[in-house]
This record gives sequence, C-alpha cells and structure tokens, in this order.
Amino acid sequence: MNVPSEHLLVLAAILFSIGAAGFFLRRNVIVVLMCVEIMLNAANLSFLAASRMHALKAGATGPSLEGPTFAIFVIVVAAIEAAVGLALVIALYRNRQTVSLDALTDLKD
Amino acid sequence: MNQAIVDRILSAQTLLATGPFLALALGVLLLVLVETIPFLDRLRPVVFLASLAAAAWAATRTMTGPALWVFEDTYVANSTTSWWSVLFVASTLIAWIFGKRYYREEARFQGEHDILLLTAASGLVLMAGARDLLVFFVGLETLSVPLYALCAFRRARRDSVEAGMKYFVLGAFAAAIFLMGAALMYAGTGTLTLSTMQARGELLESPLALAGAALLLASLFFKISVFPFHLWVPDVYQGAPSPVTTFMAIGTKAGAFAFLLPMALLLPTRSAGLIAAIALLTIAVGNLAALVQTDLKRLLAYSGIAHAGTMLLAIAGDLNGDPQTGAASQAILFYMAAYTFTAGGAFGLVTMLEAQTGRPVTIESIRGLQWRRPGVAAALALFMLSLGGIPATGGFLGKYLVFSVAVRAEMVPAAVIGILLSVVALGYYLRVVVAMFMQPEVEGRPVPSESRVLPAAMALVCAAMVLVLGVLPGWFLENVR
Amino acid sequence: MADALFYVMAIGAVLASLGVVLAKNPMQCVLSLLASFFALATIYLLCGFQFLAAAQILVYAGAILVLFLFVIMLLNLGNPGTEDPTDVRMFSRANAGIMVVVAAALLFVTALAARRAGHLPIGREMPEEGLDPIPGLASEMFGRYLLPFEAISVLLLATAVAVLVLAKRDRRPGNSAPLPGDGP
Amino acid sequence: MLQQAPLIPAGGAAYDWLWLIPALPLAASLVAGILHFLTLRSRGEWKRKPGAHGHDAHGGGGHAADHQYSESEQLPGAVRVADHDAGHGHAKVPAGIGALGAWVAALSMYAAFALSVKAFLILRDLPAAGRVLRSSTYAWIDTGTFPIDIAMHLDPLSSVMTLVVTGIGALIFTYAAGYMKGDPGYAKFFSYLALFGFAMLMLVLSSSLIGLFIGWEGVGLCSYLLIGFWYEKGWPADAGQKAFVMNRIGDASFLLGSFLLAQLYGSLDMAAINAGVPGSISSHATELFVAGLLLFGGACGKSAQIPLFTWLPDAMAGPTPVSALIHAATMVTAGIYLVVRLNPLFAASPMLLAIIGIVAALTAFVAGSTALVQRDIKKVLAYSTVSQLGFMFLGLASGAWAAAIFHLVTHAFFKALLFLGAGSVIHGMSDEQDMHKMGGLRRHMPVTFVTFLAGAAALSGLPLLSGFFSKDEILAHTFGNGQAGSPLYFALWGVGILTAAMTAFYTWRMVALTFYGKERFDPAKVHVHESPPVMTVPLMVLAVLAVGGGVLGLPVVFALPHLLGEWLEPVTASGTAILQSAHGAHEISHMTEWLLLGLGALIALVFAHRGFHRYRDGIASDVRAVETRPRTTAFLMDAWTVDTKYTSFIVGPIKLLAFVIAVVVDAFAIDGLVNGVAAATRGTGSRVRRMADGSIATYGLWMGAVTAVMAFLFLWKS
Amino acid sequence: MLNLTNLVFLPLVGALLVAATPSKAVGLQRGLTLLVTLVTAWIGLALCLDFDGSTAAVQFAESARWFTLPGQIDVHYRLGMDGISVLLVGLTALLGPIVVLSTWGHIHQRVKEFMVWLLVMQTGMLGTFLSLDLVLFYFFWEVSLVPLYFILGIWGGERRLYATIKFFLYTLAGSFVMLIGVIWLIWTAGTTDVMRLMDVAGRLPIDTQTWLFAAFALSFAIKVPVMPFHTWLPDAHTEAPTSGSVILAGVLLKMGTYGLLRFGLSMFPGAAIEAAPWMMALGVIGIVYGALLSMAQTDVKRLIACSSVSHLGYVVVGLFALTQAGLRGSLLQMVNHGLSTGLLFLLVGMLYERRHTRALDQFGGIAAVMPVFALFLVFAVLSSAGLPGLNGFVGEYLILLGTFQASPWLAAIAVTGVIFGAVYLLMATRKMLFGPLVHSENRALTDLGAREIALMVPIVVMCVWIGVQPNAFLSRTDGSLRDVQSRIDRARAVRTASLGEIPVHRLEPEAR
Repeated sequence: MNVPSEHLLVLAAILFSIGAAGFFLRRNVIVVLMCVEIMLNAANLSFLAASRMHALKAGATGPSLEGPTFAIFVIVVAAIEAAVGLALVIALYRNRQTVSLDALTDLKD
Repeated sequence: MNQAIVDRILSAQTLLATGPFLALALGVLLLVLVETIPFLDRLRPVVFLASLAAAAWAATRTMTGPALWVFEDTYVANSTTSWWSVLFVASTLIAWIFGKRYYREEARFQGEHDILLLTAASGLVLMAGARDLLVFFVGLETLSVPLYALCAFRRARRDSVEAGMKYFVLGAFAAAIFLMGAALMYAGTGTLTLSTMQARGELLESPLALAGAALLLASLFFKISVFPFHLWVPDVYQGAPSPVTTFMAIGTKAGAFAFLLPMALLLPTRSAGLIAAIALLTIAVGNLAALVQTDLKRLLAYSGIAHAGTMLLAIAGDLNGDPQTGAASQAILFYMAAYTFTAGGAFGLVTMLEAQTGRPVTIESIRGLQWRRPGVAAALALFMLSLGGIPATGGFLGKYLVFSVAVRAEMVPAAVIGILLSVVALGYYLRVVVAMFMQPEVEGRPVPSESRVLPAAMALVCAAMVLVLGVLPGWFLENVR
Repeated sequence: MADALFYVMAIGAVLASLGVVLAKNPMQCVLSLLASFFALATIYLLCGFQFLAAAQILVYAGAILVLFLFVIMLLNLGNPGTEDPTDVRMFSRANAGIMVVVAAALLFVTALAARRAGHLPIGREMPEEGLDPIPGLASEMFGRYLLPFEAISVLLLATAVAVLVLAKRDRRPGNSAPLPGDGP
Repeated sequence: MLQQAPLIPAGGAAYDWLWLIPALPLAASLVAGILHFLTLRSRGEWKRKPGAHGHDAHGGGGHAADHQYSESEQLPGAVRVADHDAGHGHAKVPAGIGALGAWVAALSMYAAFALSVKAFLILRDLPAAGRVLRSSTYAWIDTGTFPIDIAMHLDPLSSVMTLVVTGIGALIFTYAAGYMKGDPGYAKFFSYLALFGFAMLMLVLSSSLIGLFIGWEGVGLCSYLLIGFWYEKGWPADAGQKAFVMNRIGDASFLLGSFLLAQLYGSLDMAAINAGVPGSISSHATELFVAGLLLFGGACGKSAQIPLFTWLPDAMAGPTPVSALIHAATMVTAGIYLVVRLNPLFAASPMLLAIIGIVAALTAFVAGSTALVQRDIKKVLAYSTVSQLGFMFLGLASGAWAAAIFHLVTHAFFKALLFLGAGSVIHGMSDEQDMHKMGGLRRHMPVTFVTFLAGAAALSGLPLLSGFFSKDEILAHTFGNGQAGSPLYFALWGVGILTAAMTAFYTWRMVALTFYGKERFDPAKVHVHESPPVMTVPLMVLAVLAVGGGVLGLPVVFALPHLLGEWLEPVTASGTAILQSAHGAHEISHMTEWLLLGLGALIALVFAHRGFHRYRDGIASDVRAVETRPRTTAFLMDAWTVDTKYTSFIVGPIKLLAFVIAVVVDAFAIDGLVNGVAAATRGTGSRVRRMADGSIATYGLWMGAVTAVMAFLFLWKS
Repeated sequence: MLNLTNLVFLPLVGALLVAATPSKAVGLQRGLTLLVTLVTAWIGLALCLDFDGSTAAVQFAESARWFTLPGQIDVHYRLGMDGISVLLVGLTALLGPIVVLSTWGHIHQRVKEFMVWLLVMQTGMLGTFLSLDLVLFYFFWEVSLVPLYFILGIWGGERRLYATIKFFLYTLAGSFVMLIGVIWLIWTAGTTDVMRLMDVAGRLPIDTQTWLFAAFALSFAIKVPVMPFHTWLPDAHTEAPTSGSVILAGVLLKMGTYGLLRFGLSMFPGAAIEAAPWMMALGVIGIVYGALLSMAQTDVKRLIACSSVSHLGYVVVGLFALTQAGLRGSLLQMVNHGLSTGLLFLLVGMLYERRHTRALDQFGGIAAVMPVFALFLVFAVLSSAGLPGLNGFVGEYLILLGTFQASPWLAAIAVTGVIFGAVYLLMATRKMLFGPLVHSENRALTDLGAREIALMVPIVVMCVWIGVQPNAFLSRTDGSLRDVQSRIDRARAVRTASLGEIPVHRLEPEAR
C-alpha cells in the first residue's frame, strides 16, 4: 500500500474529531463511552501511522515498535475503562434509573 | 525467555529503582490475597501500612546518590522522584487514616477500598518516575481507574456516583486527548522516551510534535486541574467520599506535577507566556470562585485549583529561563510537600467532622467550632493560614520559592499579578477562621465534642509538618535537589 | 488496489463513526461502532500491522463491544422508544453548534499539524513480517515496557475489584433501585 | 548659611541660679497640683463608689451657672459676658488643704521677684556693654546639623521683663488668693497660675528662640486652661479653645520663621541671630523680611493684633486675675518682647516695619472704637488692651524699641490695676459685669474707686501720669519717622492720635458708668461690699506704680534721664544703628516735641472730660446711640464684625470641608473604592462560579476548546 | 539573659506557658503574662540603655545560618540592634506590660487566648524591628499580622469582622507585593543580610532600584498608613479592643515607618531621592487630610484613629525630607506617636469600660466627675498636639525643620497640621471633659483606679522625658542616621553627576 502516512494521520484526526463531537453531543453515557472508544481508536491509528511512517522512511533500520506496543496497551486500557465505565453506568442506573448525563447536575455551583 | 532480557530486568539496580512501585504493587496483591482468604482480613491494615512503609523505605534508598535510569531510560529513580514517592506515601497515609470510620454502609467494602487506594498510590509512583509517555500513561491509568471507582464508592448515594461518573467521563476524554497527543509526539519525533526526544531537539519543533505537545499538556492540565480544565474538580471533590477527596487533592495533583516537570523541558520556550497566562487565570478563577463557596470541600477544591495555578507559574518561569537550574523542581516539590500536609490536614479534618456529624461540612456548620473542638479549630486555622501563605508555615516558603522562580525568569509582572490574586485567597481562608473563632456556635445539631485518636494524631502530625516546613526548612531544602 | 481499499475503508470508518454519533438507538450505535472497528482493522492490516489488526478484532470487537451490548440489554436500553429524549434532541440544543465547531477545531489543528509536517515519502519497502513482528513486540513488552506491563496487570486486578464494588447488588432492600434485569 | 563668628556671650555655672527664676513657679505649680488632688480626695470626689450620687461641687456649680446663663440670654451684646465670673460665686466650698496652694504659688512668685531684683542689681553694676548674665547651657535638641541649646540669658531687656512679670505676678497672685476663695478648684487655679509664671519667665529668659517658644506655647497653654477654668459652663472652655487655636496659628508662623532663621544662621540662639543680622542685610534682604514677617505673625497671635485679635475679648471668660495677669500685663506683651529682642532683624527691613505699623495702627483703631460701646466692663478693658498693644507695635514700627517697652511696662501697671479693680467691682457686685447695671459704686467701694481712678487716668494719658509719657513717646517717634521721609508714618501718627482720643473717652465712660450716677441695681438684692485687704492692697501698690511709673522714661525735653531707654540701650543699639544707617540719624526738634506733648495732653483731657460727662448721669447716651444709629452700634459692638466674618468665611468652610472630606472623599470615594474592589471581587467570583454548571458537556467543551486553542497557538508560530 | 534572642522569643515562650494553663485560671494567665512582659520590658530597656548610639554599627548582633535558598544564598537568623531600631524596640518593650495591665479592664472572655495572642504579637513586633536578615524580617513582618487579626476579630466591637478582614487583606496585599520585591532583591543582590544589602542595593541601576523601592514602599505605605491607603485604619481602631488599639497605634503602624526608613531610604537611596517629592506630598496631604478627617468624627476612638493618619503623615514627610533633622524627628515621632496615641487610646478605653459608648455627644463635663482622668487626657492631648516640653513637640519640630530645609513650601503646608491638630484634639477634649454634665449616666462615673493610673504613669514619664531631654534618645540614633544620611548624600551626588550638572551648594546648614 502506497498511501502516504499523513493521510492516515488525517484519517485519525477525522475520527478523533468525530469522537469528540459525539462526546460533546450525546447524553447517553453508553454512547458517550463509545465515542471515547472512537477517539482511542483514532489515537491508535495515529500510533500505527506514525510507526509506519518511521519504519518506512528512508534510512530506517527496522520497525518502530513503540507505536504498536503503545497501541496494545491502549487496547487493554480501553477494555479496562469500558469495564469500569459500564460498572459505573450500572451503579448510576441503580441510583437514578437513567443513563443521561444531563441528569448529573446535582453537583454544581 | 531470553536470558539477556531477564538479566537486564532483574538487576539489583532495577529493583532498587522500582522498589517503591514494587512494594505497592506487591501490597495490592497481598491485599487481594488477604481479602479472599477468610481469616486473614484482620491483617489488612498491617499489610496496607507495611506496604506503604516498605515503599517509603525503598524510596529513601534512592534519595541520595546518582539517578538510576532503568528500562532503557523509560523510568528513573533519583532524589526528586524518591521525594515524590515519599510524598505519595504520605498522601495515601493521610487519606487512609482520616478515612477511618468514615464509611457506614460501605464499611464492608473497606478491603476493596484499601486495594483501590493502594493501586492508585502505585500509579502515582509510576507517574513520578516515568520518563516515557507509555509508562506515564499506564501510571496515569493505574491512578485514575481506581479513583473512578473510589469516587463512586458510596454507590448508594447520588452525589458519589455522580462524582465518579463525572470524573470518569471527563477522565476518559482527557486520556483520549493524552493518547492523541502522545501519538502525535511519536509521529513527530519517532520516540516515546523523553530523553530521546530531548536528544532529537530539532524534531521537537516539528508541527506534529508541537501539536502533540499541546494535547499532552492539555491532558496534564486536566490532571493538575488548571483553568479551564478545572471545572470537574469542585463537583468531584464535593461528591466523592471525603477520604478519596483528600487523596485526590494531594495525590493526583502531585503525580501530574511530578511528570509535568520533566515534560515541560520538551515544550517550546515561547509557550512560557501561554502557560503563565493559564497559571494566572487559574489563580484568579480558583480564588474568585472559592470566595463565594459555602461547602468546605468545594471551597478547598477551588483553593487547590488556585494552588495548582501557582505551581504552574513556576513551570512557566522555568520555561522562560530560570537561571537557577533545578530550582523550579525544588520549588514545586517543596510547595507540594507543604500543600500535602496542609491540604491533607484540612481535607482530613473535614473528613473527620463529616464522619462525626454525617453531614457535609459547611462554613455555617463549623461556626463557633473553637468552643467544642479547640484543637480541631486551631489546626484548621493553621492549615488555612498555611494555604494562604502566611510565614511560619510551609505554605509561605513554598510560595516564596515558586514566586522566586518566576521573578528570576524575569516574569515579574506575572508574579505581581499572581501574588495579588492570592491575596483574594485569604478572603475565604479567613472566612473559615472567622466562622470557627469569631462567630457564635450554630444552633442545634452541634459537632460532637469527643475526638478520635487516630485522626487527631494525624492532624497533629500534619500541623507539626506544616510548622517544621515553615520554620526549619533547612534540612528539607538541602536534601531536595 | 490496496490504496483504493484503504480509502474505501477510511470512508467506511468515518461513516461508521458518524453513525455512532448520530444513531438514535444505542443498539445502532454499537453496530456502527463494530463496523468502524472492522474498517480500522482492515486498515491496520493494509498498513502492515497484522498483530494489531487481530487484537483489534479480538479485543475490541470481541470483548469490549460485547460488554457494551450486554449492558445495553441489561438496562433495557436497546428497545425502540426507550431512547433518552434529551439524547435524541441533541441537535436542537443551542450549543450543539459550538460543540461541532470545537470538534472541527480539533480536527483542523491536528490536520494542520499533519499538513505542515509536509509530505512524508515512503522510502522503504514494507518488510516481509509486517511492521509489528511478534518477537519484537514481545521484547518491547517484556523488556523495555515491563514495568507498565506489570502495572497494567495490577490495574486489571484492581479493575476487577472496582467493578465488583460498583456493580454488586446491594443485599439490603431499599438501598438502591433494582436493575431491570434483577430478578424478583 | 551665613558664616561669621556668632557673638554668643559665654555662659557659666556661676549664674546657674537664673534657672531658679522659672523653676520656682514650676515647682510651685506641681505642689499646688498635688494639693488640688489631695483636696479632691479629702472631699471624696476622687475615688467614689460607683453609683453614689453625692454632693458634687463642680457639677452643681456648673449647673447653677448654666441656668443663669440661659436666663440672661435675651441681653444682646453682653450675653456672653454677663455671668463671666458667675461660677465662683456659687457653691462655695472650703479649700481645705488646697488653701496652701495659693501661698505656695505666691511665695514662689515673690521668691522669683527677689531673684529678679538680685539679677537686676548685679546687672546694674556691670559695665553697660557687658550687661549680660548667662547661665550654663542645656543641650536640648540635637537636630543633627546644629544644636538647639538653652541657657538663661539675662540682659537689660529680660531683666525688665522678669521684674514686671514677677512683680506684677506676685501682686496678682496675692490678689487672687482672696478673689478665688471658695472656688472648688482653688489649688488647681494656683497650679495653673504658677505654671503660667514658669512659662512666662522661660519666655523672657531663654537664650534660644525655641527655648522662648517653650514659654511662648506654655503661656498659651496656661491661658487655655485658665480661660476655661470654669469649664462647666461650656463657653469658657470654648473661649479657651479659641484662644489656643488662634495662638497656634501664630505659632505655626513663628515656627516657620524659626526654620528660616536656623537656615540662615545655623543657630537659634537669639544673640547669635542678632549678631548675624547686620552682616546679612544686603545679601539676604528677602529672607530677613520673610523671617521677620513670619515671626511677626507669631507675635500677632500672642499679642492679639489684626487679624488674630478676636480671641482676646473672648478670653475674658476666665477669672479676672487671669485677665489681669495674662491678658493684660504679661502674656499678650510677649509679641512686643519678641520684636524688641530681635530688633536688628526687624530693623533690617523697612517694609516689614511699615507692615507692622499699618497692622498696629489698624488694630489700635479698631479695638479702640469697639471699646467705645461695650457694656461689659471687662470687655472694655479687653478691647482697650488690644488697642494699647497696637500702640506698642506702632512704637516698634517706628523703631522706638525702648518706648514700646516703656509703654509695655506702664501698661502692665495700669491695666493690671484696672482689671483687678474691675475684678473687685465684679466681686463686690456678686458677679455682675454689665456696667449698665452698676453705677454709684464709689460710695460702696472707696478703695477700689480711688485706685481705679488712678488706673483710668494713667490709661487715658492724663498729663504726668505714666500712660501719658509712654504713649506720647511712641507718638512722637512715629511723627519723627514721618518727618524723616516716610509719609506713611504721618498717617499712622494721625490714627494714633485718634485712638488716644478714643482711649480717653471710653476710659472715662467706664469710670462714669461704674462709679458715678445712680445705682442701677437693687441694693437689697445685691449686697455690694468692698473687697478684703488681700485684694485691695495689691490695688494700692499698683495704683502708686501707675501714677508714678512715668519717671522711668521722661521725655528728652524734660532734660532728665530717660531711665528705661538708657537701661535698654545695649539691647536696642543694634537695631537702632541699622535704622540710622538706613535713614540717617533723625531727631525731632524740641519745639515739635513740646507741641506734641501739649497736643497729647489736650486731647486726653478733652476727651476724658467728654466721656465722663456724657455718662456720669446714666446710660441715656448709650440708649440713644442704639436708637439713632443701631447699625453702627451693632457694628462696633461686634468689633467690626471680624469674628462673625471669621465664623462664616473661615471656620464654617473648614468645618464643611472636614465634613466633605469625611463623608464624600473618605467614606464614599476612597473607602468606597476599597470596598468596591472587594465587592467587585466577590461579584466576579459569583460570575466565575457559573462556569461550573454541573454539566459534563460544558466541562468537556471547555477542555476541548482550550485544547484546540493551545494546539493552535503552539503551531501558529512554528 | 540580656540578649536579643531572649528578648524576641521570651514572649513566645511565655505564650506557650500561658497556653498550657488551665483555661479557668484567669488570674494565673494574667499574672504570668504580666510577668513575662515585664521581664521582656526589662531586657528590652536594659539593652536600649546599653546601646551606644555614636556608631552606626550593629550591636548585640546574633547570627546563625538558617537555611539556604536556591543559588546558594544563605538565609540567616540574624538579629541586631542599631540606631534605627533601638527606640522602637524600647517602645515595644515598654508598651508590653502596659497593654497587659490594661486588659484587666476590658478582656473578660477567653482571657487565655488573648494573652497568648498578645505575647505572640510581642514576639512578632520585636522580631520585625530586630531582624537584620531580609527573609527573617519578612517572616516576622507578616507573622505579626495574625495575632492582631485574632485580637480584632474575637474581642472587637460590633463590626469587628468587617474591620478585621479589611485590615488583614489590605495590609496583606501590600506585604505580598513586597514579597515579590524581597525575592527580586535577594536574587539580584545574592544575599539576605540587610547590612550588606544596604551596600549592594544602593548600587543597583536606578530603574531596578525604583521598582524595588516601589514594591517595598507600597507595603509600608499601607501599613503606616499613608493617605490614600489609610481607610483600614479607622475601622480597625474603632473596632479593636483597647489593648489592640494601643498595640496597633503604638507599635504596629511603626513597622511601616520603620520599614520606610530601613528598607526604603537606607536601601534604595537613589530611588528614595526620586520618590521623595511624591512621598512628601503624600505625607503633607496626609497631615492635613487626617486632621480634617478627625475634625468631622463623632466617635472619639475613630477621631484618634484618624489623627494617626495625620501624625504619621509627619513621619513620612520627615523621612522623605532626606535631611538629618527630618530623619531624627521622624524616628522620634514614631516613638512619640506610640506613646501619646497609645495613651489616648488607653484613656478612651477606660472611659468606654465605664460608659460603653464612644460617641462624643454622649459625654460632656466629665472632668467634674473624673478629675484624674481629665488630667491624663489633657496631658495626652497636649503631648499629641506637640506642646513644647512634651515629647510631641520635639518630633514635630525636627520634622518640620527638616522639611523646611528640603522644601519650604511643603513645610508651610505641613505646619498647618500644628494648627489643625490643636483644633480637633481640643474639640474632642472640650466635648468630653468640659461643659455641663448633660447626660445623667455620666454623673455616676467613677474616676480612674490605682491600676489604671499606674499603667499610664510610665507613658507619662516617657512623654516628659523625651520632651525635656530628647538628646538622650536622639543620641542613640545618631550614628545610624548619619550613616543613612551619607548614603543619601552619595546617591544624590551620583544623581547629580549623572544629570551632568555641577553640584550646587544650596543654602543649607552644615554639620558642626
């Protein structure tokens, strides 16, 4: 594949922004979590794109493995966050029978 | 497994360097063990404290002597990180001791609570030692994830769950920003390790790296809670169980600063102005908003925001070229140490009062406190003065050191503005003192007058530390480099 | 051919992600997300990251999304008509515009960075074993990044504890409302 | 600084007893003060149990007086004065141990007089050029650039002053011992009086301008305390306050003058200044003029000259012996003393002398005209005093230093006599001061009457009495200055003559109204009586002095020595020399002098006669004057309305300014700004807190937005 | 025993002792506090008597390394007495027992706490005057705020909370700005030793000097307080308990003027010369303004407080006249103001204890029922109004003389303060003491008791002593003030040279 790496980066940026937009717009906690997952994926894509970029540039001696390693960690962390997040959702639902973030305004100035 | 790798990893040096983290991690494992085996749960406090003690001891081993760079420079143990580790241990201890007998319904989950707290502490240690974005990220998550759960720990309560949820959602967002930033840094420089990045100095000026640095900085700002990344802080601090709030106030901030310091070296010099502006805005917003608070936890939350801004000023100064290398780090460490004991003590006493009365502690509710609890009132007053930076307390010298960084870096106008804004802070600190000492006791539902031994002792220790740091800082200043 | 597939997949990922943001029913969101993950996995593969592609499918699609699905089902949120009304009206919110603008700004900034970085030519052939050789990853994971690896294992343990605390049903009645899935 | 060897005569321990002259009254003052408190204690006023409403002499007296005051309110003009001395007549209490106070004070004064005489005798035996006694020096203030040292400096001038002060003082102390009998603050009164003696002696004996200032302000203080002695009535306290403040205005001027002199001569020793002046006339004329003017400003305050004269009539609120001693004989003459003491300085600037002359003539005329219509006997005397002080300054303005001192001395004699006589009258009339309610007293109080006549004759300048010589000497000098080429002085002389005429008129009006005619009071109610010997003996002594005092300074044409002039010659020589070098020596011819003497005698006799005859049968003239020329009478009655104008144009605006500053500037503007900053801070706080609206979306939005901005800023400049 | 460490920290030790007493043992607390302050006073006065004023050298110096700041700048615990501090130390030491004695009458609640704060305050104030290390000075400077804050806030009047917060924040704002100045100066000069700083700082570029001077002067100006920054003072004084007012007026405000002298003039003579016209103008405005303000007051305590603005205006003018006479006068006037205004506050407090009001129109004629009180009040008023022979005159005269040497016109305006001072003080005296006893409550007033008289006698004695023999005090300041003068003269010469002018010899007295 000869796609230049910056196209990958731009794609990652687009995905990140879509995720962020979703984060701002959606009220449903579960959907917001999904949007965060999109953002994490975008980050992962950037890591990989960067890794590819460094690995394939002239004069590189081998693969740049920090990116993929980080990506693996990110996947794990994403799983952890999803688990905790969803547990929180359950606790929240028990509390108030809703999963809307707009309901979370008891604490404010 | 590759023998070379094993050799490399299990060297004495590595163990020495990662000692504090290992001690805490081991503590977590042991706690889980203790929790699962029926008859051992009495050992829980022992394990917990032993783990902390071991971590502290391990940290003292690296306090002097040369810096230990391990794992291909992704992790370091030097004097500063060791001090940070000691501070983290202290923070954990403060939060834990003041949290004794705080929980009622959730008391049966005390084991889980301790596990999560210790995990978070281990995350802090990792963050302070990290010199690699990946390591730091994992440390950050190791800190954050348990905290998300801890915030919502009183899960039957609306405010607790709300706090946990808010912290989690925003924390996840910040984590995503961090990752994107790290990825861009990596794209720009081809590495995740700070020392290597610094070695490739010119690449730091590449657009990708700059954008990445901005995003990284933003996510760190979220953790240290500076304007406008601070908005979650009051809500979460108020809603979270008070022991957790205590830990967050003094722990999280310290961890983020511990990494921000080496991280700041990667930032372009011209960002000093931006950072200084953010710092000043933070001081302003924190103090101004605190001025109109009535809930003590919220008030202290905003005060903490202002303090974060003050410390950020030192970083701005460092970036702008403080001729005294290492002074910013020392200043922030000292400031944070003072803040740990001061805010730790203050939050801790609030925790204690809340536990005793079962109600949120407000300025109204502590009116005339000195009649019933003179010791508590006196200690709280001392903490307030220290937070305000009055001499003879650690807060003063911290302020002195931080502002001297700014002054040396020729940011005098910023320093003047900053210090004038911190005059505002005394407005609300004094309100607390006024309520306790100068107003009549509140009618009905008074604070019980009997004291609890452990929190009282801890408060005494905090107060003593505040005074020692304020009056006899010599030893500390000489040993923290 | 590979290039074309990349762009197709890229467009697919974008569309699927938009689907997550725009779909009204959480169930549709999950499905869109799944599509997005698959598209990304394909791209990883195209770029030479075989292991990551596999992990993406296995962990993300296989584990995480199932978790999401599970919770949605548990809370009975998947049925039509149970959508959060505030969530549905998201675009009618006054500051929705600002939100989109902010997201666009983020995009702009990142894209600007990529743009300013200039053309990044490919100077080398893709190696045979791809860009994420398993031995290499392993040596990174267990060598250089052993410490975070350990930490994350502790974290996983702690997560289990955390989830346990948070989601455990309270035995005492009246303390918290039952979930729709809780038995009588 | 002007450098020349200052001719300060060396002092020595041999004359350290000079310190005793002021120190004795000071000690007496302390003793009397202690006696006062002992009296209070024995009376049980001090150390009362809380809540005990026992008999309260002070308070009771005050209330009675207050009551009386309100009754007499309908009487215009005489209102403030009608019951001046009322306080002491009521609620008489035994003085107890305090009775010793009077004798302690009087003894100290007699002792001081004795020492003064001793000093005079020593001085007389010295050669004229070296007639200075100087004690060793006390280093008072080290200013860092020059020291302010004080020594007791006794030269002919201060010798005259000490004799007058201690002599007349001793007499008045004696008189007061009788006059104040029964007053609850008996010992206190003598404590104040003795303190005054100290201050006045300090004033005349000090070698340093600032040492003089100690006395200068000290006498002001005593004046304040003594005017307000019957403070329960309120307005005496007001009058005292007014006196102090007006004196302070002068003092401020005095201080500035002293700074300038210190700047010029690097010393405040008056001998040094006098020695330095001749050398700096040409080079520092302006400075000398300004310094002189500023000092004269001080003198105006103390000696009640325009524009600072309005306090003196009010000062009559004090007990009459006080008026006699302080407000007639001694304190008010301090200004004259100052000018003579620094005569070279004043002589150095003709312009300054002209200004002094104008002020003096104006004062003399305004005060004299005011005295014409007063009904209160003490007010007549008060305005007369102001007028006579004007005369003295007129003499100074003409360079007649010795003549001014001569008039000072004779005036001290006869005015003290008149005041004491008036006091005796008031005493005998049970505190009545309105002459319209007197009349025919010569039958009731023969001794007082006779002595009063002597004083009146001297004051009005009837030939061969003391006032005649001293006044005419001043007028002659003024006329002589006019002849010497300053036409202004002819005008001043004219005013002087006019004033002399008025003086004769009002003096004899007073005599007539008080002692002649029918009794305008009810003898059944008012038991008129002659005063006891302790009061009348001093009157007699003073009467002798008033009659015979003229021998001290007989006119040149009498071909007898001018004793005082010769005595003072060492002091005045320098000033006179400066004047002569400016105008050349000038002597008026004998012919002119005879003419002037004759004119003076004629005017005195004619106007004395007119004043006496118009009023010897009663008050009809006054009533007629009020009816026919009400506005003029009111104008004169109110002393040309100067005081009223001060109240409305100076005091009022200052009070208004103070109010504006306190309310508008301070409370509203400055403090408002401070509180405004605080309020604005809180307001901003309230607005800032609204950022935290609890919504995650908002928080996230802020984060995202600022992240984008930060990234943009980072990239922008790259 | 007779050393500065004992002097400074004895009260603190006493505070700890008092804190350890049982809270009901009021008598013990009072006695102990009195004892401690008496011993402190003895040490302080003995040291002041031992002090040799002929040299500018620091005496009784003590020094020990405290800690090290970044840049290897050693901060020392450095105490020492010189001619600038000697009088103020004496004043502080003297007022200590007097204030404690005065509390018998008005502090009946929470006595222990009060005594503790009083003693802490004493340490703070003595430390401020005796520190010869900039950091140590700042330390004491701010620490001394705290006790007064509590004293005002707990034992104050009705609006005490407003007053106390205003006082604290206002002065703190100044102090914090000064902190920046302190930091800057220490960094630039590389030392914290005040004596060395005096040499180093004076050689800094004039711009730096000016900024530093501004930072320091602002703080001191607020503390003094100089005219536009004064509004905290009347509020604080009005609300403070008597003893608080006495300390505030007697000593605390002097910290401001002391600071101006030591850290303003001595340290930055160049900048001080530049600023002198402005500061003098402010001082003169303060004199007149404060006097007029006092005239309009109806609350007698507020009146005295406003008069402080006027009196301290003199001190500021005298300092910035930059002449020997001005400096001496100012230094002496600091003490004078402490004595006479302290006396006034004591008296007003005693009256308040009896009558529970401070409104002028509630009095009148009380001289009749309280003759001893009247005697003391009149004495205090005269001392305050600057009657020759009493302390106030010497200070005022020297200040005005010094001002005249620097600027005759300003002196001419300043001298009106002499008049106005008499006006408002006598007006207040008139309204309180004289006139008829209108209010029946006043008839029952009891005169001062033995304790009250005893505690005022030392002040009276000092007032007379200073008035009669000022040289005994001035001579102790001689060496140091000549040193300050020489610094100023040098800076002036430098300035003249830099302006390219030939120094003009003005008509100015020379030292003999």
